[in-house]
Amino acid sequence: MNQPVNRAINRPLKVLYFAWLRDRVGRSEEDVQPPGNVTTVGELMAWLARQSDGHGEAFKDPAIIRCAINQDYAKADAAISAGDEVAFFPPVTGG
Amino acid sequence: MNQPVNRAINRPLKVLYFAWLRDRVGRSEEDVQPPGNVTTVGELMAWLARQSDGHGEAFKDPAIIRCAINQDYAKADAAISAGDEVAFFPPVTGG
Amino acid sequence: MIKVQAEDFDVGAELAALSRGRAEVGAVASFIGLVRDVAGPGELSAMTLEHYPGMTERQLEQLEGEALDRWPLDKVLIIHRYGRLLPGDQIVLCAATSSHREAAFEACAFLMDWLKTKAPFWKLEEVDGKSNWVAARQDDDAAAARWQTDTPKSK
Amino acid sequence: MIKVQAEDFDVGAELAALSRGRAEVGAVASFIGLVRDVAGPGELSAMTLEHYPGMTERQLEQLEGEALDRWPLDKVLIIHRYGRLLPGDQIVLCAATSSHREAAFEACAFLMDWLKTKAPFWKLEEVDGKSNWVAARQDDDAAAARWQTDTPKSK
Repeated sequence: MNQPVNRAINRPLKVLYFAWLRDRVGRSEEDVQPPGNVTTVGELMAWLARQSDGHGEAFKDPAIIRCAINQDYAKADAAISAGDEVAFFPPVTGG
Repeated sequence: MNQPVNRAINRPLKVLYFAWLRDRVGRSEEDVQPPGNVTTVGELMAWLARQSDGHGEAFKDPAIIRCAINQDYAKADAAISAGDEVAFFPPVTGG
Repeated sequence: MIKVQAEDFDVGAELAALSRGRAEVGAVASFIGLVRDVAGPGELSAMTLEHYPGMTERQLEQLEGEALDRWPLDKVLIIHRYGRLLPGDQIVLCAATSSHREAAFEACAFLMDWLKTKAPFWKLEEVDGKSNWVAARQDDDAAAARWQTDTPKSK
Repeated sequence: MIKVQAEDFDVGAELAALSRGRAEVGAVASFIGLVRDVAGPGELSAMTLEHYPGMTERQLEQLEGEALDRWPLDKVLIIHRYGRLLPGDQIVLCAATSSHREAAFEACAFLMDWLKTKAPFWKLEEVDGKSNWVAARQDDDAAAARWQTDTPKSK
């Protein structure tokens, strides 16, 4: 990281979007720095929803969105840490 | 049939043996004419058991022997008719 | 489709043929039975499968019909070999195709359970130079019996 | 073994490799998932499978490990494709090998149920010139949930 980061205040995260979340946000990934009071997946979704109209559309029904932190499933109350890879996606439909 | 048969007295049958029943009887099939009082599969087994030592060995435990009349499973009380193909064999072990 | 044959079979080709051109088939469940080398203390050198020609086909066709009646299947395939086989050889292939994976799985298990208790085949094992007729497993009767009381879950 | 790939797979070769040289394997249960043409009123022209590289392999490896823990299996195989597929194309192959057919069947059904609810894949259907993300089925959640309470029958 070139820019100095106060970890108590801003948490650099890599956020990934899949399927219709990506379509609505308009990108497949982004680096974000939410404020220090954003400590859980649920709080991150609420914060992301305010970043653009597309984000708002993507996160308007957080209950149906699945999340993974560092490629393992995580619930809305899971804690996020600086440097985490946080992915949001709809319920899976493979197989 | 060249020989005249009194159906009330003798029933010409084709009998087939499989697996260890064939090994014990010593043949895979035979034409038999049991007397008229042999009317069921169970009675036929009892009659066959008296035809030779090998037959006796094959049919010494009738409860474990399976039977088919004209290629459909039949129980010990099933009726046999002149001309039937009656097969005896151990429980199956395919698959 | 029922095939009773001495020759080996090509699993990939058989399964591909089963779903070819069937637009609604999304699920192909199958089972392959192989000759195992687990005849106890000795080593299995070969196994001969005897069957009752005519009755075998008749029983397997009844079994196919029953599976098609009980589950929403597109097709059923049963191939069973007879004759002398070596360890690792293919004995049987059962398959069921459907638009529903539950139906395909259940039907395939049903085919194998019934085949094990109703199809007139007998295995003669050659172990340490001796030939022994394989005894039937009570487990197989129990496995087949469950289909007589259970209602299919996915009809 | 886990394979996540764009290329098609050869079912016969994959299943044969799974049991080759494994003397105690008598049972190979498998499932093939195909692209169905049942997208409702229109006709499905194609389906694109998106996935989450890295997480997919991680989830499928955990699933493989869990199946090996729960049943007396020799091997587990999961091949899942991604990318653009046409009706009739193969999507997924799951297989489990064992000396017991019940274990092979149950493990294979378990693999598919969990894969349907946990592996990060998403289907985009192209129907009548429009692209639609396929909605998850509640049936799949119910199918996966049964493995959380059931004790395997054949361990």
